[in-house]
Amino acid sequence: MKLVTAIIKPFKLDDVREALSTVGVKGITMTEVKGFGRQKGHTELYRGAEYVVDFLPKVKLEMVVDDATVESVIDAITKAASTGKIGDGKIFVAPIEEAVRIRTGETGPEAL
Amino acid sequence: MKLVTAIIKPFKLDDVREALSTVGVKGITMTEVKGFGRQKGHTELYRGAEYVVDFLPKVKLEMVVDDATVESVIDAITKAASTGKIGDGKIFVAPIEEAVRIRTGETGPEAL
Amino acid sequence: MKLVTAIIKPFKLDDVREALSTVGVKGITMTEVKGFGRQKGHTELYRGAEYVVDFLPKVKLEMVVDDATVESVIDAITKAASTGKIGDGKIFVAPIEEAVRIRTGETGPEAL
Amino acid sequence: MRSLKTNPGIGLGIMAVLGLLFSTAAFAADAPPPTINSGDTAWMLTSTALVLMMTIPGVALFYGGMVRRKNLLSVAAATFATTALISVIWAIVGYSLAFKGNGAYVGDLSGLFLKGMGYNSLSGTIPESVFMTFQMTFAIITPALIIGSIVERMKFSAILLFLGAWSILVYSPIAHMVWGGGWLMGNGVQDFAGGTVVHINAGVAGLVAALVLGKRKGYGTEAMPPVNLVYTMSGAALLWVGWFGFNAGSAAAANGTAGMAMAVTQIATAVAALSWMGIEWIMRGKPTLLGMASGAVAGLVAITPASGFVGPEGAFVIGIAAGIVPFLASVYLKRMMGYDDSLDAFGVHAVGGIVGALLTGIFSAAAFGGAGLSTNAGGSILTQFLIQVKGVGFTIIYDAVVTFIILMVLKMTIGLRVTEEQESEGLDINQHGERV
Amino acid sequence: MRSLKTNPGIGLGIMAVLGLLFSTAAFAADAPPPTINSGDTAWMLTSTALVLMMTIPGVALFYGGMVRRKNLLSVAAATFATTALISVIWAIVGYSLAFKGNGAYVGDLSGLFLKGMGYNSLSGTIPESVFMTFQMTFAIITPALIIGSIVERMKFSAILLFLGAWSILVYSPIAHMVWGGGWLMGNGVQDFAGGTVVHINAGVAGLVAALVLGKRKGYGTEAMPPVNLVYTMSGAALLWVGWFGFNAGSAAAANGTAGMAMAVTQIATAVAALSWMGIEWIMRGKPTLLGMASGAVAGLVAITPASGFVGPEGAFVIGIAAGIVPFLASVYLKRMMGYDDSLDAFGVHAVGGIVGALLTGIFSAAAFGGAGLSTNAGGSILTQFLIQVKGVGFTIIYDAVVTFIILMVLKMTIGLRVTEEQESEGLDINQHGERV
Amino acid sequence: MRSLKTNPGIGLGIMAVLGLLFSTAAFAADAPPPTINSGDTAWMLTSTALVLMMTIPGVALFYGGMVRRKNLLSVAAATFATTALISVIWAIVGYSLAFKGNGAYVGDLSGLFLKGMGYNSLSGTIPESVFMTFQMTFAIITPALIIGSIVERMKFSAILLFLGAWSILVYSPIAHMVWGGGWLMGNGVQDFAGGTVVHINAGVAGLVAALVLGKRKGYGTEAMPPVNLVYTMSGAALLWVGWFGFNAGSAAAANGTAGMAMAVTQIATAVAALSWMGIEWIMRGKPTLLGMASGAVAGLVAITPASGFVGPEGAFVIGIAAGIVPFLASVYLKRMMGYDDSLDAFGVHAVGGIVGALLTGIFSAAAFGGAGLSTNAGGSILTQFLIQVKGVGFTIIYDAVVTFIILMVLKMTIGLRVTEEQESEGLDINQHGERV
Ligand SMILES: Nc1ncnc2c1ncn2[C@@H]1O[C@H](COP(=O)(O)OP(=O)(O)O)[C@@H](O)[C@H]1O
Ligand SMILES: Nc1ncnc2c1ncn2[C@@H]1O[C@H](COP(=O)(O)OP(=O)(O)O)[C@@H](O)[C@H]1O
Ligand SMILES: Nc1ncnc2c1ncn2[C@@H]1O[C@H](COP(=O)(O)OP(=O)(O)O)[C@@H](O)[C@H]1O
Repeated sequence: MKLVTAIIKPFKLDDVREALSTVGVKGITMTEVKGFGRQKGHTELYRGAEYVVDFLPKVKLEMVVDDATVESVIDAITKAASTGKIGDGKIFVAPIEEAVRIRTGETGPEAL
Repeated sequence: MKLVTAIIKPFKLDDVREALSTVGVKGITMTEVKGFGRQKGHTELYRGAEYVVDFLPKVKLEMVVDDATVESVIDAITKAASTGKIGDGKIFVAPIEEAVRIRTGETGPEAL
Repeated sequence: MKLVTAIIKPFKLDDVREALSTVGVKGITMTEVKGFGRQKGHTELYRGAEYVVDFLPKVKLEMVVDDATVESVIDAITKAASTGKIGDGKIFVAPIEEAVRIRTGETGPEAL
Repeated sequence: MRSLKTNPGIGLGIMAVLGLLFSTAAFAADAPPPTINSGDTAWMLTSTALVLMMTIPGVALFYGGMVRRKNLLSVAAATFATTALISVIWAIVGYSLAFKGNGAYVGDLSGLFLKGMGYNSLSGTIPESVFMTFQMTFAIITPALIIGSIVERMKFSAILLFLGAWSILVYSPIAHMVWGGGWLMGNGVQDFAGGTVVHINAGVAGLVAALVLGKRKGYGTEAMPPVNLVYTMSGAALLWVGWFGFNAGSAAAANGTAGMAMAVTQIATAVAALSWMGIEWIMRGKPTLLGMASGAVAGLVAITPASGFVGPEGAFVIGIAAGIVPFLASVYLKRMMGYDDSLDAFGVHAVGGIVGALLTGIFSAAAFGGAGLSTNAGGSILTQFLIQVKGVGFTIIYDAVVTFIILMVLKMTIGLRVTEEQESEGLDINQHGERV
Repeated sequence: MRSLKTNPGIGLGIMAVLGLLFSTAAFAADAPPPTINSGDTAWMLTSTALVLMMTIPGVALFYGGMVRRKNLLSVAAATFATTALISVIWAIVGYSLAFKGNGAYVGDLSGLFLKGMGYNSLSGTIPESVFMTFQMTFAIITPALIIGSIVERMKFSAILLFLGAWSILVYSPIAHMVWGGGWLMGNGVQDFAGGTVVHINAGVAGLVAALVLGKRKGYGTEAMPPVNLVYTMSGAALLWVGWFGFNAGSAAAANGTAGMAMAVTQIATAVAALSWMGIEWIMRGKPTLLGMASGAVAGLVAITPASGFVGPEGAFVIGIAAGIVPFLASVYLKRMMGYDDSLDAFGVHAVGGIVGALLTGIFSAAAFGGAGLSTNAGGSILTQFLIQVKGVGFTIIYDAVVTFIILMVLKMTIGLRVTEEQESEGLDINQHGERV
Repeated sequence: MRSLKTNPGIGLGIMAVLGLLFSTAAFAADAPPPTINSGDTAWMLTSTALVLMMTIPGVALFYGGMVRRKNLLSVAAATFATTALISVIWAIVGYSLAFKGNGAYVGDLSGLFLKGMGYNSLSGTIPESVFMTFQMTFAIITPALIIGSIVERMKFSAILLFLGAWSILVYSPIAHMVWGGGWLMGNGVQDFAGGTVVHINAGVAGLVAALVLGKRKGYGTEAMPPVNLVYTMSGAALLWVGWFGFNAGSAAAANGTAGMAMAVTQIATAVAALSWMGIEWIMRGKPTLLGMASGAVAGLVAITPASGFVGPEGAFVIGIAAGIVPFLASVYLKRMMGYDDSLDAFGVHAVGGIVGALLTGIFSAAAFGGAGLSTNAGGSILTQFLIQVKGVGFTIIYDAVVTFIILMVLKMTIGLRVTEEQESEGLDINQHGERV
């Protein structure tokens, strides 16, 4: 099993979730995060004092999928999340050794 | 060392934390997340317009533990977090190669 | 590639981000989390009833870096985040098998 | 100190006197009918707005900020809906039951649907429409205060039925007895702005409801931190500001009584806020914002029956008592007895109201700078005190019994509580389909 | 029912009468000039503060709580800036155009920069400075209500220019025609506190703006949950409280008309809140906080033209209609027609205003406990109803045409909408450089 | 323009005149004592409520929204506790020091604990209880404004002791000198509603406190974004609304002076909000909500001494100056000088107050549509201007010196600042044990 983590622009969330459904992803965990990267942050004003906010709002999606699906998942996310502009985000893949469904105690790919 | 990640129902947080203490887990990092899965989302109303909210509030617990404890940790979480209803959540286990305690610079299992 | 995860005290965020820039980290994803560990929580009052809040505000920084940089990254974080007091936090290192830049489709270390 | 029929001497502006003298001179005829006073009317219009503001957004924010996030909107919704519901009930039947007719215990139905209230009807020196609406805002806030005892677990439908029935069966009768010409008024009970009618009444009903409903899931074991004390502070502040209309407005005129009612309200409230803060600081180690706000509300409650009767001296003493006794009730008594009066409607309003009602019987004496005891007291502070005890005691018993009956009827018919699962999920989503 | 020139009989406090009689007696001379009445003045000073509070923080919170987080501050900023902008425009030119001169359609420029308004100028029994500022608060809230239709997509600069021009070209003329001595006033249109001038006017302009601007990106496909209904509830509550100044203040005196205006306002609002809540409960399964609040505002809107003309009977009927018709318009009509009147300025204010304006023509009849039809109606309810239809119809057409022209001019010059990217990012950051 | 002893001609309602004439006629005897006027009393009761609302929730929200999340409740708590503390101090000693006795610099102790203030005591045409409480709300808001300079680092205990002492040693004397019959009043200083007594006084004390305390950790290097500008907007709006009570209430009557004070307040505030927004738009690229709100408050501050003296012309000019000069002070001067006047109590209140106090000396001239210069000015605008300079200058020096002494005493005894670690953690948790 693999953990696929995608960091995307917040307004792309709905599109990505739909794309993931079509490739058979059944479960996703989403976190609101702040991202720092190549994309320039915006400027905020405070009584005339400006400061640059480097950390931009992003959404992190984590999903554990079986090895066979990884490719199609990456593909689906890449397509749905891309705007072609800096700051579109990243996808990371990491190994997962075990998964358990709390409700039933099932383990391994069954648990996903 | 392993990273054990548990996604649970928010109101089970206290129970799970206690269960983890009894099996010797010393440190946990908790994140408020939104989960998408088999559990049906709820409906919200807005001036009579309904929309379904698919992402439900969940709590993600991450803890790095030494390899020997993994079993008992999974067990403790499964018991404490289970209600038997859809949406109880998942546990994932992933490898961790190094851990550092910032305060002392200790590494490896000592650092946990 | 490795995923370096650092859990630090919130007010150290700016220092750590700067330290990371100097060692060449180009992208970071930040999450506001709550941490449970050796550090004693604070007491809150509610109409005279006290309760201890065990989960303290922490900041989690995640960055995927190539294997060669891991050492210097750990070093930079350790130095910038340390106050010498309990609760300074942890650094964890985990393997990453693939990375993709959504905008361009680049993979591997290029994508970081 | 308010009534449809009489407007005590102090209440008469100099203008009315002028009018009187003048018409006597001009027509050398019978005593003239009371005439409208634009200054009094202006103040009573304003007071009505101020008292409405106490409930919405006042109570809604004050209580809303103290519950958990998942129940925040449900508290606001209960308060808002209660405001609407009681307004309608009051216009249809409540006002008539409280202020029409001469019964000892309750008024009559001669004013159903505000029959007889026209553009030119007067009540003393103000339009009856203003008197009716001013009283309506009191009828609204009283059940709204009860909500503090029942949050985070009671069904929305049950709340509406409970508070609607309570308004008709408890509020209107007590208001009639104390203010509308009923027997407690005749007996000389002093309750200027509603220590008994509003606060003891609401607080006792709250306690009964908390007992009948039972505790919230997790009460006593889980931390239930308030979602946002900025809301609570804002609510307390609007209560404080609006209370000028509540207390000084109860003079039904813009005169020296109204002025003194306002002054003692401000003093007692400030003293109580500092007292609660101080005792908390000493006993729990830190002065909290919630403590200050609670103390202020307790002070407002306690000075309510006394304002318009006492002077500054009385205000200082009442303020100190109001900061300390409700603190002890809300923190220690509640824990000891184990009931879940969630936001302390009983601890603050009933206990504060009792403190105030009893001290009114002492500090209204002219000897303490007050406006004077009731004539029934025959000049004896002790007698007045016992009259106050009677008023308080009767209200508590009547209120507790009728509240209990209403709740048991509802419990056996539609049920009072949400399911356990709904309680875990939070009432915002499952009762209202909304979320913050 | 307000005018610089006349103050109807009911409006005269007894004091003024006294003054009259007295000076007659003393000087046996000509009819005296109107004199200031401190009670009326007190109430009008208060009413002015109350109506200002309706816009800031009232409308700012009411609307702000309903948009998405990223646009919350932009709504507050638009409302706050509109308050400032219209105040200045009103002082410079708007007041003069509305209330000076005898034109049928618009006033004149004789009062530019408030020329002639001194420390001692009177308007009826109150200082002209008070009358002018009271009217200013009406001029402020009307364009502020339009903001509900254009949120989350219109450029801040365009909002200011649009609403500024609209105030001069639409608001002042309509105010003149209905209140300032223009032809609709002469024709006997009854609009006590602004059903036509304020609410229909704002709501229709909002609809036109929503159509010209187009829908928000994602409207109809994405969920756009309100950021925080506590703000919306607080805003609705402050609107409710402040509306006492709006409606009862429109009597321009502290008298029986003001009192009844307040009483019927409270009744209709409460009934409408319950009606909206009830129909929503039946048709959508849950009673929402937003529904109650919306119903309350709809009730306030609908009773606005009627308050001061109708009695309690009329208030009940208007309240029921106001809870149901705007609900249907905001939920079903909007979906059917497909326009994005984002926060229902049209559905609540125009539709509620029309309901109220028309029913005023029926329930102002003395037969229904009202203050009486206009003299133009010759005693016929049907005639009064048709007069009301004329007033409503004219306002809708004039407003729609001029609003459309203003917007097209702006569209072709500076442009109306932010870019798509800015809309995604949210207006808070890119229009104001701020964030919550 | 307020005093226990005198009530200037303009302030007399026609009713008082009637009363006067009438009793003369009736009794053919001595000049009658002043009598209560219900209209004036109604307005002053209302004004008192409005000014209280300015501090809580007004200032608490205005300032609270501008700090970082971890210090939000500490700001609200400081404001709320100050309200309570100063109320008590004022009732015990402050009122007497300000308004009793004939000293040039300070009153006397003849009114300790409000001795002599009974149900029937009058102050001009209103009850003394109303005058005392109205003044109390001014005594409350002044130290509350100072909180803006000391947020996020000062110990709660030190705040209370500082502001309590300051109220007795600075506020009461200055209030006596300018309003209570002291030498500045005798010299003809024009300060209608408190430009000098309230705003310069608070702002200068704030600057001194900011200097003595030192900067916040991270000031100038870390971003310190405001936690929630919706709170700040709401606070600014409530300040604006409440300021009608502040300025128009300072007429101590419901008359033409009150009316004009309200009108010019509205105009100057709106102009200042637009000016600040405009200059910010030009110089920083974006019009911010915080900018508009700050401009509005600056306008309110600057028109405060002038309201009741100037006409619309003066209001426009003062509004423009108030939008620009405080902007420059808060943004550029502060950065240049490097002090951490955290929320610009000095930049907005002292600078705005100075602008207003000086311009009052010009625009109160009848030539500019004002109510007229003081008699001391002998008809010369220059003389009046110099009198204003003297009032401002004396206040600044006296205030700065005494504030400095109080703070140094506290610093050397209990200490002023929290520890570095507490500052990092946030004051909410460690000073109050609470959190949002
Ligand atoms: N090496 C990294 N490790 C973790 N997160 C990263 C990394 N690089 C970028 N990110 C995340 O991805 C987001 C987008 O990255 P950015 O460099 O701005 O643009 P792009 O993805 O188009 O190259 C960042 O805001 C951050 O949240
Ligand atoms: N494959 C997955 N990867 C990551 N998170 C998952 C995955 N499947 C489920 N989750 C998380 O677990 C939660 C519960 O899953 P759900 O399918 O609703 O019920 P159950 O755990 O009972 O099967 C989801 O809300 C989501 O946060
Ligand atoms: N084993 C662990 N797994 C995950 N997170 C941990 C673990 N131990 C500690 N943490 C995180 O690190 C934070 C600091 O740890 P703590 O034990 O309080 O102090 P220290 O790092 O100085 O030993 C915790 O609040 C928690 O967020």
